[in-house]
Parts: sequence; structure tokens; C-alpha cells
Amino acid sequence: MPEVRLALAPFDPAAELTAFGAAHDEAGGIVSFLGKVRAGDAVDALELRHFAPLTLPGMQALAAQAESRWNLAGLLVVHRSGVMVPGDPIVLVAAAARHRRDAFAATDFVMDHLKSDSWFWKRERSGGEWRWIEPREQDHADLTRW
Amino acid sequence: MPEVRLALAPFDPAAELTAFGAAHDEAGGIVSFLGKVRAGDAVDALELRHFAPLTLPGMQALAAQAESRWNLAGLLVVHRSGVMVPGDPIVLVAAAARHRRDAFAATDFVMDHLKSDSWFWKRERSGGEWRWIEPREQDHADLTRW
Amino acid sequence: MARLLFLGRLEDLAGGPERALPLTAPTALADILAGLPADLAAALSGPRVRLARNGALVAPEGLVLAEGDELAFLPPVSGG
Amino acid sequence: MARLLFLGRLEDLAGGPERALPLTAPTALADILAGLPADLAAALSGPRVRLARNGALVAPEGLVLAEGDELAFLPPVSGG
Repeated sequence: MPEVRLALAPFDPAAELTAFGAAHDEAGGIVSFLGKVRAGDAVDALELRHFAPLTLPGMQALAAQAESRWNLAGLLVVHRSGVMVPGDPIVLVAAAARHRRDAFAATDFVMDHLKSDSWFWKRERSGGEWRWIEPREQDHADLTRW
Repeated sequence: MPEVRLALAPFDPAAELTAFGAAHDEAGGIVSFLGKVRAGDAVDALELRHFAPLTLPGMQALAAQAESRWNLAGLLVVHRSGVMVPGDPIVLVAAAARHRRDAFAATDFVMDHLKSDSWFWKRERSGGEWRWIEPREQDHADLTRW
Repeated sequence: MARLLFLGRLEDLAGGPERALPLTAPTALADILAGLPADLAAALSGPRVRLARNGALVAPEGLVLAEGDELAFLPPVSGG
Repeated sequence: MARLLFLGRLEDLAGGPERALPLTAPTALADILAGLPADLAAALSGPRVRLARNGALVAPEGLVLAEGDELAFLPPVSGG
């Protein structure tokens, strides 16, 4: 069973990964992706909004799809919603597998779909102004890889 | 500059990743691979031997190659040598990048090469007997991906 | 009474995340949109805006809102 | 005196990780191998065994060991 969570408050990626690793010590390899709010840009805050009836169910369906497609010992998906500042974690995906190729592919797949095909809306604040972010063409192109 | 280490004693992957993430907060994404000694197999110990004049320089050259090939904010490679027991970390590779595709590719590339093209010899103990591990065909096939 | 929810940039256009809609009878989506400011109605009708009634995705064709319904307008996502 | 180092499974064949080699003069690799047990010499001459003299990879052809040299025999790796 994948472990999928929508985090409404900051989470600790290192603690998440440690717990995930401990729970899957029969797997030889763990691939993870951690996405954070970038520091050093003009953006001083980022907000993600979700739509409760669809967002978490969509993440769960995506995780189930990854688990059915690759041979995984475990899969973790944690995604923030709410207002974040530079350095804050946004998303953590980790896949444990006996063979590392499965773990790489599943993590990559989940990230591509979270980025372009999950129910989040993003806005950024810079210079005191909030601005909604439109989807990028690259995000859609990424989906055609699968 | 990539950070490349040959660990002669156990290391803490969570602490490594936390420090690496903190050092690269301008990067939006960090991909990592953690390889551990599997639990639940008949194997109760694993030993990696290295050859000091070649092993670390080879890892450094590999990391430099990855940094020249992808656009990375940082690259971490830590590889154990010595006797390990199930659950012990063997290898940790992490790549920080502005674009996650670079981080995925670099991590995958470094792992494929560490597995099949770095100066380590492995033996496993099961039933009280040590047995040297020969290279797997799959490891060599993996290199042709790059 | 029904409720309209506006996600993402549609919230700015609508002047808020939601709007209450007095209903005297089941009302077709087209009639609801006709009662809104023209620029908002146009944005809500965009081909890439998805609809969810009471939390479930629905097609706009033939959609009718009844008392107590909640209709969410979901523009293209930009998550992760 | 020179030293031979045996990595990986070659250590088991050689009965230990290294072997001291008395040298009275610079000696060709072929002559050194001729002085070892035949099965060990055969394994050390395998096409997939690489050589490092004093820590640097070298080709076996024409290789001569001198006083103080260290020659490592490196079978195929199985790392990670």
C-alpha cells in the first residue's frame, strides 16, 4: 500500500525518509525526489491551493498506478498545500525497490504526473504581489514520456 | 565541486541528505539514491573492498563527468567500503538541480557507473561462508544506456 | 441556495473564492453563467476549465444545479 | 623486494591479499608469473584482470617490475 499524504503544515523530509527506509529494509534501494521552494529568486512566498474532494484521491490513484506498473517494496508521496517560504519542502516522493531501475522510474513517473496532472494551483509572491502560475508546456511534454 | 567520499565506517544517510539540501537551497529539486544491504535474505554480512589508489579517484572522475554533462547545483557521492550488515547503507548519491530532469539523470548515471565501473569488490557471507560476487551482465547492459 | 467555488486564478476574476447563488428552482449552467459578469462568465466557460459538482467531475453539457449543490470551477493546474 | 597485491576473488586463489617477491634484478611479468603456482598464474593472466603498478593502471605487455614496485591484480569489479 502506498503511503500518500497531503500536508497542510511543513513536514520534515529527512524524518520522512528515515521512517520510510526503516519500514522497507528488505528493499535494496530507495530513490527519492524532494522539491523545495527555491531560495535566491525574487519570489519570497509560494502558495499551493488544493481542492479537497479531488486532490488527495488523485494523488492516491497516481500512487496506485505507479505501484501497479513497477515492482516496488514501498512508495511514499507527501505534498504540501498552503503558504510556503524559500527552503520549505513542497513535495517528497520516495520509492523503495529491490531493483533500482524500478525505483527510479516510479519516482520520475510520479513527479511528472504530480507536476502537470494533479489538482494543485500555485501562486507566487514577489515584490508584494501575488501572481498565479500557469501550467508550463514542458510539464505537459513530460507526460508524453510515459 | 562535487562532494565525493569513500566511507570506511557507517554513515547516516538522513544527516548527509539534510546537510546536502541545506547547502543547495537555490536548487528546486534533489534526487537521491540510497542503496542498503538488504534484510531478509540469507546473507548476513557483506564486504566491499576497495583499492585506495584507484577507487576514490575513480569516483571523483565519475562525479566530475556527471557535473559536466548535466546542469547541477550540487552532487554528493558517498560509498562505503568494509564489512556491513543488513540495513547498513552502502551508497548514497544525491543531485541537486534547478530542473528535476537533470537531477534524475545524473543520479541514475552515477549509480549505473558505480555499480559496474568503479573499483569495488564485493563478497557476501551466508551460512558462515564468504563468497565473492561476480559482476552481473545487467550491470554492463546498464552502461550502454549512456 | 447553491455555491460556486473558484479555484486558482479564477478566484481573482471572481473577486473571491466562492459565491452564494440563490436558486428558486433547478437552474441550467448556461443560465447561471448568464447572470454573472461577462468577463467572469467567459473565463468560467473556457475550454480548459473543468467542473466538479459536489466534489465529482462533471461535464458542462446539460448541467443543472439544484438547491444545496456546490459547483467548483477548476482552471488548468500548475502544481508541484 | 617487490609486492604483489591480489584483489577480490584473486585473494582466495593466492591464499592472501599480498605476497612479497624477492627480486635480484628487474624482472618481466612473464617470469614472475612463471614462478607462481600454475592455477594462480593462469587466473592472474586472465583477459579481464587489470594491472596497476604503484597505483597506476598499466598494460601487461612488456611490464617489468623493479625493486620496491607494487603490482596489483584487479579482477572484474562487482561494486555498489
